[in-house]
Amino acid sequence: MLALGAFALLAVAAFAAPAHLVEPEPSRSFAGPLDAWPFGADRAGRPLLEYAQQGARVVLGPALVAGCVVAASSVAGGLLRCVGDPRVDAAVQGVGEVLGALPRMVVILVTALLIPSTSRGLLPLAVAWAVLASPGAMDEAAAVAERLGGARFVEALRAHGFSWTRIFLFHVVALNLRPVVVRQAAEVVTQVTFLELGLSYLAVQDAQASFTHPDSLKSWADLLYMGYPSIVLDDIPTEHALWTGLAMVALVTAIAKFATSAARAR
Amino acid sequence: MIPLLLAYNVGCSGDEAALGSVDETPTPATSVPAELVATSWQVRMAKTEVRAPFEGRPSWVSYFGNRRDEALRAFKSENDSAALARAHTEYAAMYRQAALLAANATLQVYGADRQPTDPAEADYLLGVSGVLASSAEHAAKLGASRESRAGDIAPRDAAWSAYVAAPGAEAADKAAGVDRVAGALADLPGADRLTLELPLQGEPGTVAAGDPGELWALSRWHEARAREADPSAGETIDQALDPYRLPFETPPERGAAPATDTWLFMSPWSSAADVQYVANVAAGRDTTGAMATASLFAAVAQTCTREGNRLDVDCVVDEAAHVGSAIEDGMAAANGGQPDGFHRPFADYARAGVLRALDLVARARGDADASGRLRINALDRSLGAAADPLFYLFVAAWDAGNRNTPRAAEIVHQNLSMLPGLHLARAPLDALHVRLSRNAVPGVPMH
Amino acid sequence: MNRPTPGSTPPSADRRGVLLALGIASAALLAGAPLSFYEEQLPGTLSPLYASSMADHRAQELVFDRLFFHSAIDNRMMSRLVEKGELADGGKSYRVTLKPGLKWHSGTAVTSKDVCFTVSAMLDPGTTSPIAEGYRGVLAGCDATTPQVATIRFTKVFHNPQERLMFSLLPAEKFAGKTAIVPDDDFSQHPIGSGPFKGNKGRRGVTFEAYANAHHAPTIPQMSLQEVQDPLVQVKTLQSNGVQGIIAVPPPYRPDVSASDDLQLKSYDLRSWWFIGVNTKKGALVERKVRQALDLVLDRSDLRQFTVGVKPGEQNSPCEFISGPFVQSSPFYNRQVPVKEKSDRAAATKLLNEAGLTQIGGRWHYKGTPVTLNIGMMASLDVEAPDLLTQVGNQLSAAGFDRQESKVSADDWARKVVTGKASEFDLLIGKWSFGLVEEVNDLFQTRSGTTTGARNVFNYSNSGADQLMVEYNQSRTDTAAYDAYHKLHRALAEDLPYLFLWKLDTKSAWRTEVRGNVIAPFNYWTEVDGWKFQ
Amino acid sequence: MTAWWIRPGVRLIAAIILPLVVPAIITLLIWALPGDPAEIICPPETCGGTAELAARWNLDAGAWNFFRAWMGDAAAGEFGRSWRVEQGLPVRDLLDESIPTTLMLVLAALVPLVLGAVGSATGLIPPRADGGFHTVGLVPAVVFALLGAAYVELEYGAQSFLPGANRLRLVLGALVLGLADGAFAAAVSGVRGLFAAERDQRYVGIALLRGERPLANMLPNVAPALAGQLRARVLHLLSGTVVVEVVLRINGLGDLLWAGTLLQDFGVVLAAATAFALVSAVLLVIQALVEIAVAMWVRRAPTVRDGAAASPVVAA
Repeated sequence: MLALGAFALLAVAAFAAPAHLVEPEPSRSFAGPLDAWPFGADRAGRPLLEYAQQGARVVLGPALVAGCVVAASSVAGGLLRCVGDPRVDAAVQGVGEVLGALPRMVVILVTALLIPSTSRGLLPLAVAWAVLASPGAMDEAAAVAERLGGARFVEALRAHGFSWTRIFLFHVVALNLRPVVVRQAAEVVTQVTFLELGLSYLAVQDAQASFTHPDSLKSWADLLYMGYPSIVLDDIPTEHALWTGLAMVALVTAIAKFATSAARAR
Repeated sequence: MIPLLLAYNVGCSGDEAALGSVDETPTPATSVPAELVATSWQVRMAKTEVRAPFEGRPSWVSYFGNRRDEALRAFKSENDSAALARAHTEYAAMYRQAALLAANATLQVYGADRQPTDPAEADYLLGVSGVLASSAEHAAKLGASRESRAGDIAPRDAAWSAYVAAPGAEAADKAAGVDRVAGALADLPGADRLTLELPLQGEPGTVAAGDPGELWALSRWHEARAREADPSAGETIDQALDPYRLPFETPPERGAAPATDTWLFMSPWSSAADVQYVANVAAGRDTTGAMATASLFAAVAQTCTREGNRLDVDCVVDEAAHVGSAIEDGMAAANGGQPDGFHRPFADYARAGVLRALDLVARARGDADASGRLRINALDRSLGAAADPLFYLFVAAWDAGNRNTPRAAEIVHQNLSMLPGLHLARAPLDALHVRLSRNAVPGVPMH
Repeated sequence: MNRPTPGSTPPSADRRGVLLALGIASAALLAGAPLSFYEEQLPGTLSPLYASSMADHRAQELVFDRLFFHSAIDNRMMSRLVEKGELADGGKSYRVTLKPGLKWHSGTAVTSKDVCFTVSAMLDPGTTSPIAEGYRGVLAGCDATTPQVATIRFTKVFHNPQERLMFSLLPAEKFAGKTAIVPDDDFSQHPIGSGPFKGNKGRRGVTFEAYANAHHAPTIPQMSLQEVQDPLVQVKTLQSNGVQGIIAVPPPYRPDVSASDDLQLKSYDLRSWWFIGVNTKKGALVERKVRQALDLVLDRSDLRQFTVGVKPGEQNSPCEFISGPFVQSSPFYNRQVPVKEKSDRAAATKLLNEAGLTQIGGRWHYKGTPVTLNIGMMASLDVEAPDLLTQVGNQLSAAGFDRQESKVSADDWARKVVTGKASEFDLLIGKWSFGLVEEVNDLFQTRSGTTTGARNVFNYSNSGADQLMVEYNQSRTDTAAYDAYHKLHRALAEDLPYLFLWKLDTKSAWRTEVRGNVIAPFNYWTEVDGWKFQ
Repeated sequence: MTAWWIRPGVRLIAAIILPLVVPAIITLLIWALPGDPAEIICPPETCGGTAELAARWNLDAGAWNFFRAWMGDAAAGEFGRSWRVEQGLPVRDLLDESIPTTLMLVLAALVPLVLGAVGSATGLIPPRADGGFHTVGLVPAVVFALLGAAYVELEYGAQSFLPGANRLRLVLGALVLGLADGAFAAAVSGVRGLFAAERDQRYVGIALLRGERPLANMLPNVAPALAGQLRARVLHLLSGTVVVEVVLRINGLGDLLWAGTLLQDFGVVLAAATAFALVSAVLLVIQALVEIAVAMWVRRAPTVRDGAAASPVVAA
């Protein structure tokens, strides 16, 4: 329930995100959370709530897609192991080894630069990240399937008269692969969020166009970049921006954690 | 909180948060004796009773914001004849620098870089510029435009030729047409003066030209108004003008003239002795040794003089910073140990003043390099309230002579509204800038 | 002696520890430490032929001597290398006699062979450098008659030959006589010059070691150039004496610097003006009335206040509005063309209707489709005017235009925007900086090959404007040139290939322990010999 | 039961082809980027030598030709000079400086991870602590790196790139890599889950009954999975070095890759990417060797004799 609740919160935020920030209001420059509910305001007096919403909009869609890609490949890995054909296993493992060994950030960086600057977004990078993370997920799912007994488990259920679809979808996936698939997907959702923060900040630091979102949207990295000086330097009134950014990241991680434990509970 | 002080906070930076934070660190050792620092108007005026005559008056608030045109009118409405005389004198000095700027630019564009298509009347302009800048070679060109049919060049040429024949202050005024300047006390004539459209030779079109003589006329008009406003301050007016006289002027012989607080308040010179010292040096009389005990600037000059009577620029820059801090601390002490918001902007006047005075000393001693370096350091110190438009025009005239038009053009542009008639100086400066820019290596715009 | 290590503003109690530690660390650093300063970016190369940014030009000024240069004090034409220079064979060449005893940083003597090597290198087609390309129209060759005397030949008679010889001198010995100099030569990293400092480029900064020479006696033993992106950290490190200078302080941080007794703002003469380029070949922007309407929609006063931080009516502000492609103090600026400081929505709406646009649901439509403006901005401008892209977008959206915003990296700007290949954009916010020469033909003349319009952002083409620019080029008198550019200013203010914004001064910040720091326009370090720092 | 040698065999083959596949893929991807470095340095609109520069840098004959030439030179240890990142500096010097730095950074970051893994395997770290690690893992590496960078800059100011400050940057980088982005939390919970699952196996129960220590029994069986997890962690750290090195300004492989990619300095990008690929290949080989060693050990282990002798304990 907690996972759904947190996810709903994030989805509403993303859905309600404005296409552009509101007009500046100098009188509320760097207003605290009490003055500019709920998170305070930035230098130009615009509410940080809009930063959080736009950040959610940037991250949510692509992170979920990446999670689904990894979940699908994880299920595929488990089912293929249940098929029990050594040639298939070897092939899957071979492709997995090469993909898994590719320096992930290398591929992400070059992919990021390939996309023309006016149509950049997080989705292609998230999918690329998911594809690179798939071999690990397939390995783990295959290990679980192996422990089940692999092909012998399927033959036993066939002997009981169950149909192929019921065996694979219900018994193998729903009952046994579910925890590992959900955990893998949740982990990738978190990793994609951290990837977006990293790339957004690097773009700000090196005076580049953003890689992960159109420049009219703000990312949670903008909140963190606005807030971090308040820790190291004195009389910088931006602590509320740092805590807002960390709260958003915490929300995503909480969703992942709750989803993982929910999948393992039953 | 005294209204005037409030005004300072708002006036000087327009942003409360940006006002200088008060420095608690102890006073550094400065070579300038404390008693000299105590004679400065800043320290004396730290006491409320000394500052009272100047408090809460819109005139001095405008002056603090360097809106000299508003200050001039405000002094008149407040019937402060002494301050009115000072304001007119400063306008006279500004117009003199504007005339020198126009003359220097004209000498460069129609003298050094003359081109065959330039108007014939350029000779007249060179002539007048040569007179004002004491360049006999160019002054000799007067008379060549006697038959010119362009505008009223011919009568002007005749008038200035008459001056050359029989030089004298009145002759120069007559040539420049001071009598044609209309206006009363606290007026600012000059906006109606038109640039001369002189036809090119052998090519279509005309070129706008500014007659430096007209700016000289405006300067002399303001000088006359100053004397009219306060007849008793004749010598003080002369003394205040000495650092800014044109090369062809011979400063009148006189003893040390008084300089009341009206003349010192918010001025770069910290005491009457300083004013006298600067006037002496500008007139070529290096009285550093004699006045080292009376004038703060002379004391600094003595401290920083090295063998060969040359000034050590770094020593002067250091001393300027120390004098500023010493004055701030003296003001705090005079205010019962309590530093106040306006102490720093007031001390900035002295920080710039030391550099400006020592620039004149270096120039009087023939050390052009030291003078140039001190002048640029003074320019960098003349910020906020200490951004004296008179000094900026002084630098612009020097830049025009050095063919450094970008900075001069910026200074002229900033002061157009405050100095009606300054557009006459902009004409030759623009001509020089266009000529230099078209002959330079084609620059590539950088993004 | 100067003030003890400063702690300018009394810190709050819980962070006093940090500042105290900094104070002690800085005091230790002061004794004999190098003079350190933050640049806008790290120089890409130390080879003068391949300078592409202002940071490159500034760093090279420390390492190399230019044959001739303008003094930063009184603008006189000077040379530290040439003892005597005279015109030769009727003004088509210039003979220079070098001063004796000049040495390269490698210790070998500077001779006329080096002068002629530098000229030959620039003329060699193998030297693939835009800077060398510029000199190929001016220089014809060079002959080293004696070790101290070289005669440089021009392509034609020039009125002021010294102005054409302001290039940096290169050492022939380092290239073993090979005149084709390529960008990735080792020279770019480990140059040998004859300037006041030996330069050594690292990945995180550049160190300069003083090199006493016959014509240089720098008093600062060592200088170190650092690159940090976050301006806030730069100003705080400067205040705590971690470094001694910042080359360019963005406007929002200047009050902090001018409020401190230990720092000094110094002017650095760079004539820069900002603009919004309009794609006159795309969609509704083809209509002149639409461009004029956009010009009226912009509220420049608000833009300036929310980004650069200058309040309306502030005196001597570093940011002054312009209505044409020149700074207001320039003689080429047409003062009859007024500046549009505030927006005028009513007039804009009228113009848009006249241009055939219709408003449906509050959004403007052109030929039935909603108008979406794709706005780009040079990414590095976000430091000087934070949020400008968003503010422009906000104002256009409030006026009824959909919009999309994106930043453009320096490489994309150089490769696509300046070369006219950024047609996917509708509007582009940028900035141009000029030295003494303010010629703008390169920006607005119809582009053809590399001869004209080489920096025409959206390949703007207007026969009337072209005619005026040709008139400027061919004018035989300054007046004709002057009038041509005045008419061009008015024509551009009406046709609006650019929505002109403002000019913005550049300011440097230095600690007061640094003295005699005279800053030269454009090249910055020309008078570095006179700089002092304990 | 598939043959035991298939899995390590596939890993060894992958390790061999990786250093060839990665540069090839990168070359194709980079070639697809619009424009090329020769145009940036010497734009045709303002400079006459674009074609000549492109020829000099082998950019004028297609991607395959460039790749072949580059691989040939690389095999001989000649990586050419940097075109734009450090214009004129041999790429070899950049690699010599960057590879050791990145390896030191990753190894230093591994220390907390290995300690965490051992702690969770041996039960020294109680499951209750996982929540705390997850909370710390919450903070993205970017934030810790930002704080570290600002602190070093303020602390050292002008000296912030001398050896002393660089050591501090490395330590901070290792801590950030090790703790942030959930790296430490994942290592601890991953190993704990692995051993928990293994502990449920029957043979462990039997070992307990025989009075043997469970860890000694489980270790050979979980060794391949442990090696797999360790390799995943290292790859995760390697990927994280790009962000951490750029923000903390550490002269490592990640920073070199980032700068090269941004400035389209093909020589630098290929060299950095190949170095990354080599490190990945080495990890693959290590994992394969561990699997082979375990498989050989299992095959040589004594067979369990018939029931009577097997369980003296039961008899007692």
